[in-house]
Amino acid sequence: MKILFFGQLRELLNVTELQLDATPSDVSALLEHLSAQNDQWRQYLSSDSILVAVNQTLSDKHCKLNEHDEVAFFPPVTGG
Amino acid sequence: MKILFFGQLRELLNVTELQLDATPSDVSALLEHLSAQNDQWRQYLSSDSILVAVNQTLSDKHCKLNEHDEVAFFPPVTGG
Amino acid sequence: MIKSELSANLSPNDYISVQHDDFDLAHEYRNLANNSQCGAVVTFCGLVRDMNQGNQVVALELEHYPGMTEKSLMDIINLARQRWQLGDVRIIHRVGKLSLNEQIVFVGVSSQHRTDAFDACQFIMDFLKTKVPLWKKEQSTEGEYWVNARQTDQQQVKKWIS
Amino acid sequence: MIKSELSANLSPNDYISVQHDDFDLAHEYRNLANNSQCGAVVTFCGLVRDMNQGNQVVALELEHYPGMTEKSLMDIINLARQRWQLGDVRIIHRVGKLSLNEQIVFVGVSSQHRTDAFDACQFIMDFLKTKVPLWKKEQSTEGEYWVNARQTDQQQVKKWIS
Repeated sequence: MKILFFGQLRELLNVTELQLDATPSDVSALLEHLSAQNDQWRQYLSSDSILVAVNQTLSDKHCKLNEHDEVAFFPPVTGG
Repeated sequence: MKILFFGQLRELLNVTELQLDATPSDVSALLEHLSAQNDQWRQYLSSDSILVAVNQTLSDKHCKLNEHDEVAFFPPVTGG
Repeated sequence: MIKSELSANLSPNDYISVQHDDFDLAHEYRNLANNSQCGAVVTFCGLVRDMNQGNQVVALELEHYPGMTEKSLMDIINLARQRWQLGDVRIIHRVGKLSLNEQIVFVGVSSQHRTDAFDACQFIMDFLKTKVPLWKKEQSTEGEYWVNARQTDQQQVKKWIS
Repeated sequence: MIKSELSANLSPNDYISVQHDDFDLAHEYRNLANNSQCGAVVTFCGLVRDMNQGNQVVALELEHYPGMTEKSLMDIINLARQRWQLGDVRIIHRVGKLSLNEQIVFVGVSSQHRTDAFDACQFIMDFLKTKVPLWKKEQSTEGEYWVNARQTDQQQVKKWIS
């Protein structure tokens, strides 16, 4: 499973992309898995405003995940 | 008093501009004065959709008139 | 008196032109985008299209009321400036004979915020369509006729007034 | 599956580009005005402005999510085409480093009727502002910071959904 981070979240975590061998059942489980790394990750990933895209489509915490999914986390968008 | 006609009304009456020596008290009186010319004028000038501008400002039949006013009659506008 | 009230609310960069000649969108846009306080530029261009009210249009002729046309456009900019925070406003309307696909009208608005620019540009077009003394005569394959005013344009204006 | 449904609703002349290079409004407009059935062309240009959220902006850097950005823009055109009768739609969004007064984004819509073109152009910008994975980092005289999403942009989108 490929995990991507963008914008300020990418900077805070200091990670652009990571490959996960595990396959959490849904986005919530993935967030819990990532947050277990350390307290900073838990803090940054617990923000209510963080958005998630599964396979490049905006999604939510209940979205089921599969082995080859691409999951991205990012702050609210500010283009335009 | 200068009277102007535009668009289809100008074509129907076959008049672009006329100078009136009389000074009707308001637009209604002016319309009655012009309509008295002949039945065709009465017919064309009686249309509900005709607009009037007094001194280049959209106005209505109750607008008072003065000697040196410029009054224009025309159909609904269709620019843009 | 009315005149000075009006011009008080026009920006020195506002531009109104009623002209026979064609206009250049790029030139108009450059003037609007020139304002470093404005993050948004909205433009509208109206073109002679091939079908209108069921007829195959070949060309059209635009008649106007010289003087009042310009004054009405100024009044509309004035109204728009009372409602929205605008940078510059530019309006060009062509008159005379126009062929298929030719440009008829340009309205451009710059503003700090996009919603103001969008709303003001649409407002100006809605008022232009119903309040400015311009009349179209179309030449179609079915002959020559004066274009009828559309009820939907009247309704469009009422949305801003209510 | 989703892809084919989407492209089914895109016109062959629709154009989406996410690019570092600047764009030329005149070129985009020529493509939109090319359609003789369309009497109306509405364009929006977003520019880097000097003040934002109280800071004096010098430059900004735009980050995006390659692939998803383009897909999101296609989705938005698709949504717009379900609501309005549109001719062509063109969207360009720049990424990378941009200086003061540079162009950021272009949205252009042609249509038979002006209200469709205005509404669709504004709809696309409102959705772009809240749904497309792009992030601005501004360099101001006060330092470098990520731009905060604005509540008003969320409200703007809700107006289309309700």
